[in-house]
This record gives sequence, C-alpha cells and structure tokens, in this order.
Amino acid sequence: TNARISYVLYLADNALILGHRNSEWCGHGPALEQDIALSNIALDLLGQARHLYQYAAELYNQLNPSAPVTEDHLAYLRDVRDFRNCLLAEQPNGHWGQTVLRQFFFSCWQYYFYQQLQHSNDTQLQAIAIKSLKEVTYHLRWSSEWVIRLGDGTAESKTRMQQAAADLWPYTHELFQPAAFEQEAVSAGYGVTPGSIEKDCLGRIQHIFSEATLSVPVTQPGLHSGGKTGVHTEHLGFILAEMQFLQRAYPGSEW
Amino acid sequence: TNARISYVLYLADNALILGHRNSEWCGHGPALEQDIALSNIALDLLGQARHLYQYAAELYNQLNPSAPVTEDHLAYLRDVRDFRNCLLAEQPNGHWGQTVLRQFFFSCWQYYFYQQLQHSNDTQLQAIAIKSLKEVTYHLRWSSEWVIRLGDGTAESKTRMQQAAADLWPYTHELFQPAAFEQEAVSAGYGVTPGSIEKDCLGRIQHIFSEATLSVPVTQPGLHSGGKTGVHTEHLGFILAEMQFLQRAYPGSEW
Amino acid sequence: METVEITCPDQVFLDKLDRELKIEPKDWMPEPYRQTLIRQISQHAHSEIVGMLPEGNWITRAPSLKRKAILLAKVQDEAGHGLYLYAAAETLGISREKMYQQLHNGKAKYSSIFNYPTLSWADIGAIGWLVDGAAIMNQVPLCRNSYGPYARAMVRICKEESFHQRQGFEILLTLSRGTPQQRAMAQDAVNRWWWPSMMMFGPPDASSPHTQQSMRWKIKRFTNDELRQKFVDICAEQATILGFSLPDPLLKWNATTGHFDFGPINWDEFNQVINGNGPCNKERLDARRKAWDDGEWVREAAEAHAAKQKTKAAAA
Amino acid sequence: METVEITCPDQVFLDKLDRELKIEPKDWMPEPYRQTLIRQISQHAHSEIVGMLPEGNWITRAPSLKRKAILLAKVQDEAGHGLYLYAAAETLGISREKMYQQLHNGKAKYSSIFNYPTLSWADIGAIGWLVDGAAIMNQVPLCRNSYGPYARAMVRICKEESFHQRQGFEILLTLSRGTPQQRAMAQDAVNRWWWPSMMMFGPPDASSPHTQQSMRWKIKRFTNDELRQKFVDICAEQATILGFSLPDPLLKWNATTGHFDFGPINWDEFNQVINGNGPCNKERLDARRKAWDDGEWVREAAEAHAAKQKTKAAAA
Repeated sequence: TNARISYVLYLADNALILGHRNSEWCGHGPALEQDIALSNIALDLLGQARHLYQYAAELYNQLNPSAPVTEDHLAYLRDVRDFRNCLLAEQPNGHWGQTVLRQFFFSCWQYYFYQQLQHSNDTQLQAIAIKSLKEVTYHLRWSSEWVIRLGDGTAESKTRMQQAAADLWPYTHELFQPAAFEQEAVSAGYGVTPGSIEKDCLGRIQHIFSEATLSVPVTQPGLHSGGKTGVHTEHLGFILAEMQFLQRAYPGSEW
Repeated sequence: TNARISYVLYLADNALILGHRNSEWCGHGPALEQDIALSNIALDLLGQARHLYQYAAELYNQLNPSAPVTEDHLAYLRDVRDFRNCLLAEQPNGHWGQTVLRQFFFSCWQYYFYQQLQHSNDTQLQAIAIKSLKEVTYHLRWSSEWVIRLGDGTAESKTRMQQAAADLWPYTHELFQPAAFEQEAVSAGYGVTPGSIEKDCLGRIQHIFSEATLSVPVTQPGLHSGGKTGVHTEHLGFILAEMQFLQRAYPGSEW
Repeated sequence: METVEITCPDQVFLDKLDRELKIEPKDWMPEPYRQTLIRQISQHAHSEIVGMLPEGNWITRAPSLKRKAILLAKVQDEAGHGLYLYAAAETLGISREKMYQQLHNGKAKYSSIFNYPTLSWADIGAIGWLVDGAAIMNQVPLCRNSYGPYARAMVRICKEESFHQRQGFEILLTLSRGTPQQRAMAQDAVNRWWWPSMMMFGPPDASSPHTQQSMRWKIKRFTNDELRQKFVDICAEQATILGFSLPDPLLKWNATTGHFDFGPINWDEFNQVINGNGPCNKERLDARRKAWDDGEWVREAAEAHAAKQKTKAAAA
Repeated sequence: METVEITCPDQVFLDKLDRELKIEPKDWMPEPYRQTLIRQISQHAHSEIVGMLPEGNWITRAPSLKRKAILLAKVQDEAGHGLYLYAAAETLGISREKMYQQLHNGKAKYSSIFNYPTLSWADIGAIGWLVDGAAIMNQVPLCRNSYGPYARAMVRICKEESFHQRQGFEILLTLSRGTPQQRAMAQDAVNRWWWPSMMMFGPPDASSPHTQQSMRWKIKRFTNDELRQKFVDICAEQATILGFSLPDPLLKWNATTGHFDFGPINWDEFNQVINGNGPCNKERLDARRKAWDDGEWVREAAEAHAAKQKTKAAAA
C-alpha cells in the first residue's frame, strides 16, 4: 500500500502544482475570457487534487490509524523532497504561450493517462479517472486551440511558441519513464504503464503542432527528470514556501 | 520597556528587510563590482539587524524569563502585522536604479538618525549607533554616487531615475512621522525625534538630486505609511513566507 | 383627415421611467443619461476587475485546499461580473478597449476600497463580509434600475455576491472560533476594513450633487446615506454574532431613530484614495496595465489567426 | 667584435618553466600556452560566477540570521574570485566583455556541477563540503602554476575556499546532530552531490588528451585521476566523522593500494551535463544573460556619466 499511496500522491501533486501555477494568472490574464478559462482549469485541477489527496489520506490512515491525516496535511505539510509531481507542472508560468503550451503537454498526457486509468482495478482511482476525464478533455481542446492560434498567428507569436516548445519539451520525457511505484502499480493492476501512452501522446502533439505550423523539438530523455522521486527543479521550494505559509506558521489551526 | 522593545524591533526590522531585499540581487547585479558592493551593504544591514535583535531579545527575556527568545525567534517567528519596518524597506527591487535610490533614501535617513542615536541614554543603542554609523556613511556615499551617475547619465537612465523617484518618494514621509513607541523613546531619552532629522535629510536629498540633475518629487504625507504599526504593503507577506520557511517547517531545530 | 400625434422622445423616455419600464439599447435616451450610465457601469466593471487583485493576492496562500478552491472560484466570479458589466456598457456605444484605456490612463475610476492592501488571511473574510456586504447593499437596488442590460446584469451579479458575502462571513466565523491568534487576526482585519467599507457608499448626501438626477432617472434608488445606515444597522448586529467589535467608539443603538448611530467618517482619507494617493493605487493600476500590455501579442496573434481562418473558410 | 647570443624565445620560456619561474604577462609565451590559459582561467572565472546561483538560491531562505550572513558572505566571495580570475585572464589579452560573450553564447564552459539544483538547506552544506572540497583539491596545485597572475589569484582564492569548505562541513555537522528530519536532509544532499563532485576532476586520464601538455607547461600538476583519488580518500574519512554514508556501494578501503576503491562514474551523465542537457544548464545561463542584459542601461549610463565628468575636468 505504500506504493499505492505514492502513486496517488504523484497524481495529486501533479494536479495541485499545475493548478497552483495556473492560479497565479488569476487577475493577470491577457483578456478577461482567458483569465476565466484558465482559472477554470486551475479549479478543475485543484478538484482532482483534492479527490486524490482524500483517497491518499484514507490509505494512509488505514496504515497509521493512530495519527490520521487529511488532504490538507498532505498538501501543506510535506517538503520539496516528498512532492512527486512531474517537473513540467512546476515550471514557471512565463508568458501566456508558455502557460498554454505547458497545459497542452500536460493535458495531453493526462488525457491518455486517465483513459487507461478508467480500467484500474482500484475502484476509487477508476471513479476519479472517469470524472476527471471529462474535465481533461476540455482542457486538452482548449489548450490545443491556443497552441494552434499562437503557433499559426503572427510571426512574433510563432517565434515565442517555438521557443517555449524548446524550453518545455525536455520536461515531457519524464512522464513516460516509470518510477518504482508505477511499476508496482502496473503489476498490481491499479496503475498505467507510463510508456504505453507515449505513442498516442506524441501523435496528438505532432498533429496539433502541425496545425500550429510548429515543429516538435527532438530531445533525448535525459536529466530533466526526477520529480517522481522528489528531485525537483529549484522552483518548487518557492512554490511551497508561499503555499504552505499559513499552515506552517499557525500549526494545528482550523481555517 | 515594551516601548523600548518596539523601538529596537523597528530599527532591527528596517535593517533586516532592506538587507533581505538587497541580498536578492546577489548573483544578478549589473556588474560584478556592483554585485559585491550591494552584497556588502546587505551584510552590513544584516549585521545591524542582528545586534538589534539580540538586544531586543535581551530586553524581552528580562520581562519574560520563563520563555526566553533569541534573535532568530524575533526574525523568523513573527508574522507581517508584528513587523515594524518602514514600507520603503520592503518595496520590490525593481531595476538597479530603483534599488540604489531606495538605498539612498534609506541610508540618508539612517545616517542622520544614527548621528542622533549616538546621544541616546541607552548605552547599547549608543554603541550600535556608533558602530553602524561608519557603515552607513559608506552606504550613503555609495548610493549617492549611483544616484548621480544614473541621474546624470544617459537620457534613458535619467527617465528611469525620475520615475523611480516618483514611485519611492511617497514612502519617505513615514520615516519622519512619530509612532507612539517613538514618542515614548524620546520622552525617556533613548530615542530620536523623527521629525528632527527631516530637514537635514531633505537637504541632503536635494543636494544629491541637484547634482544628479533630478527633481525632488513633491507629495504630502499621506497613506503610504503604517509600517511602524504593522500595516504593510502586500509585499512583506511574500518576503516572510520565503524567509521564514525553514524555521516554520522545522520548528525548534538548530541550524 | 386624420390627426397625427407627435410625441417628443424625451417624453416617451420619462414616461417609461415613470411606468417603471426598462430603457433598452435601441430606445432613445437623453445623452446625459447615456453618459451617466457609461460612467457608472464602466466604473462598476473596473471595480470588479481591480477587485480581483487584493483577493487574488491570497489565492496562492490560502490555508486549506477547500478555502483555496472557494477563493479562486470567487475571484473568477468577479472576472465574470466584469464581463457582464463591460457587455452592458458596450450596449451604450463604448468599446471594452476604450473603457480599459480610460482605466489605464486614470480617467475612469474604480471603487476606492480596492486600493487597500490585504495583509492577512482574515482580510479575505473581512472583504467578503464587509466589502461584498456593502456592495450588495448598493447593488440590490440596482437590479431595478431603469436601464435594461444593466439591471439584468445586476440580477446575476447580486445572486453571486450574496453567496460571496456568506463565504466571507463564514471565514470570519471560523476564525472567531479558532485560536487566540486567529481571533486577533480577524479582529484586526475587521478594524482595518470597516471604515473603508463605510466609504464605499460614497460622500454624504449633502455633498453628492448627482444623486437627485440619478434618482430621477431611476439609476439610483436610495441615497448614499440611506444605504450606509442600512449597512451599519446590519453589520452592527452581525458583529455581535461573530464576537468582534467594530472600530467605532461612537457606534451605539439609538432607540429613538431605530438605527445605530456612528462616528464621523474620515472624508479626507476617502478623497486622498480617490485621487490616487491610497496605499495601493499605483500597484493596482500597474498590475492592470501590465496584464494588458503583456497580453498585447496574444490578442494580436489571436486576431491574426482568426483572420487566417476566415480567409481559408472563404476560399473553401 | 662582440658576439651576440641569440636565444630563441621558446627556449627562454621552457627554461623558465624548468626552473619553476613564473611567466609574466609581458613575457613571450607560445600561443597555445596563452590560449590554454585563457580557456582555463575564463572557464574557472565563469564557474565562480555561475556558482553563485545555486547557493544564492538559498540566501533568502537561510534558516538563521547567522547562516544567512555566512552564506551571503560566501557567495560574495565567489564574486570576488570571479573578479580576480577575470583580471588574470585579461592580462592575456582578452577582455571581460569578450569572456562574458563566450559564456552567454555557450562557447565557454563552466564547471558542470553548477548545473544541478539546490533542493534543500543541506545542499548548502554539501556544496561547501564536497564541491568546495573538490575545488580546493584542484586549486591548491594551481597556486604553483607557471603563469604568475593566475598563480597569485589562486593563492588568494584557495585561502577563502578552504574557509568555505569548513563552513560547509560545519553545516552538515550541525545537521548530523539535529533532528531525524535534519539528518535525513543532510544524507540526501550528500547522496545527490557526491557523484557530480567526483566528476569535477574531469574525465579519466585515459580520455584526457590535454593533460600531458598542461603538465609540461606546469599549468597542471596532477592528473585528474590522481586528484580524484585524493578527494575520495579524504571524503571517505570525513564522512565517518559526520556519520553519513557516501552513495557508493563499492567504496572500500584497499590496504594494498593504501587508497579507497570506488565504483564506476557515470560519464554519460557527465557528458550530457557538459553538453548543455543538465538539469539546470538553461536556468543558469538564462540567469547570467538576464543579469547582463538588464544591466546594459546601467553600464551605459555609468560610462556616459564618466565621460561627462572627464569633459568637465578637462574644461576646468
């Protein structure tokens, strides 16, 4: 069950951290409509994170009934090395194009991932996958449209998008490299083989990039990974310092 | 003695927060020499803050011998509303011109302030004033030179400096408006009457601005104040969340 | 021979007002009525948008996942309100770009309350309770204002606002039952937001020259002082439930008037904030201008792409 | 008639090297010697400057005022080292601007260790202990290198570096005596920094083609593998004092050789990082480029002001 907790936390942290990043845009978007759309995605991700943390807490409390935890313990009282989110999720927002491209890469992965997770033998994960998939389908469409719009927009927007792709692409490989807890999850029948969805993801990305008149960067899986085992980029520490401040400063309070 | 603690904390917080802001530049300055110079000022301010916090802790512990505190308690375990630093100190670094101008306004105030504080009837404050004054004299000279250099540099640098002056000037008034604890400090003979150094400060600023071919903004003391009573700008919360993270996340540890 | 009755448009307009009918975008309306509405609706829209900033300041620091979701949804609602209101103003013949321009160059105002900083989590509660509370007090009568699109926008907005207000109250209630530190945090927030909230109703009637005209046009339904008094009466009661005091030593029930008396408002502060010298005026406008400027290439690209699509569709 | 002895400069140069005399900027030197030095010294200077970033990352989050002061002073020292080294390289006829250019466009390298992220406070200790430790191991022999300005710069640098290394060791020692969380934090940092530190000595001698020439020129005094072995021997001992393990299951005292044996190094990772694909290569270069670009108007203004002052002085 430790592997199961890790697995659920990995999915929860992904959703929380990307939702957090997106929420930083709230009030600062390029147009009101986009401000609202991105906040919506942030809310969806936050909702997914909550379901997952609640399930992780349930699993944890079965193992440690004497010191039960809640979703908030898991989100607010773990430090950088305990977070398992992929490095892609924690990358800075940059400009609007970087944000929508990060969302596109992530939603693309989440889309194929949740499709598989619907067949999990863990009924809770199954339920979360089914519910989340509806949201993610919209995220994928929305972010695809923005990638196309900006890729095939002005010369400036195309340049910006191609640069954003170069910056973010190295962080995509990690999603398809299995961590130990994922291998256990696959063996036990509740998880998805990360590599099994790579081809579909890449196909979708290639399709959208081609509509966007952008070229897909070519890089080898390398050292831009480690999130699943808690080896993050330097950004996450600052995210957590801000996010966790109140829970850390006023321990044990109800809010 | 509560007023005395407040007074010492006010001076300590000023030094810590401005030192913290300056230290954010470390590794990112416009030239190595300036990186080093500003880090030096940050180190001096941090040193002043430590002396002052140590003294404040001493005063506090005399009143509360059962739960003694250290300099680190005072710096790391108080929240925004307990910090007393002037709003000027917490303003974002902005560009290099904003940083040196913020330093100039602050050093100018500190210079005349410590000159007076040398005559405090509190021997500890006296000693800190005497020691600090040497450092501040250098800070004032260095920042004056930069204000002149950038004011009387290129057209671009002049515009930037004049804008920086407009942005920062409203925060200078607060330094000369007495808080209750300052009035007590004056009555008891250990503090400086804030208004008493305003003329000298203004004279010095006018002199340097005239050399810099800049005009001194004209504003009335207004609502850009409150730091002394803990009513800050929204920036301080983020500074503290970052600065205090480890002490908050790992309470009671030795580092 | 038939007689042709010629009714002058002005009379039709006033007649409609008298019969509590709505004025619609295609109806004739006096130019000062149109201008007053544009000023008021756009100012209201700007307030929603600028109002996202002080609360948005705590989204990344909300103390629990639930609170984070509620706050994010709330600030998002405000963006939605902004949208409704800009759309309502556009029916009067002004573009959203033009309104933004007026906001960014300081010509248009927004509610001065948003020029105060949010310094603790409790401020989110206090804003919900007091600021949204005052807003609702102002806005509920606006649901019956004479201009159709504005009135309909206000109906949607008021429904959400009262939800926000309850959420704010609930944050304070939770803090009031929390640790001594939390209670102090909440009392402090109430202390700081009380007077600015009182100022949200605008200057006293005696110095509010446009009130009469606005009431005649049925844009306004109550005077500033009437609404302010209602607000005080409600808040004074609710503060008791919360167990917080309001920072006004002169606040006292007056059995004769059937209202709470309250102390003098610092109109000098109000005027300073209105005139740009509030604690955060510069931050707020800078943030809005930056969002707009940073978004320029995005809007350009979106337009360029749409144009390309149109050309393609035409060619196909 | 007197005979004039003509000594060819190459011979004078080699003769000096043999007699352990310093080559000074005005002395004749072979072009490849000059180029090798420029490459090495500038690379070393860049390493100091880029090396400020991973540690600078924790200045604002140092856990006590004392640690904050020590760390800030340390990172500042590194800027100072950069200054000495750029100045030494400038004596070889290259400008600081040119060197920056080469750093910013990726032509010049810097120590690949700085492309790893600092993830916890313990990393500051591990960097001090391991990274500064490895640096000193490399640098102490450089104090005796044949080029005068470089050798003299290294003397100053080494003095400070060993101070930094002790500070790092002391951070780890404090953590080792701390809470279980702190001990875990420190062990984790040691685990992450050990192998990259081992790589700091460069490729194994067998694949280090320039070593022989550099040793002949007395720029280098020991081979990469010699220095690496020394480093392992010292660290293995010190790790015991700290109570931390080194993440190498093959690490073992070998009584025959009188050294510690150690496991194979992942040279593939090393090459990836060198070639720009390390975890933080992009962040580091972006940060340096941004500092340089943001500083452009400042440098221009400073020059313009200096020129004005000069004109004034000349006129007076």
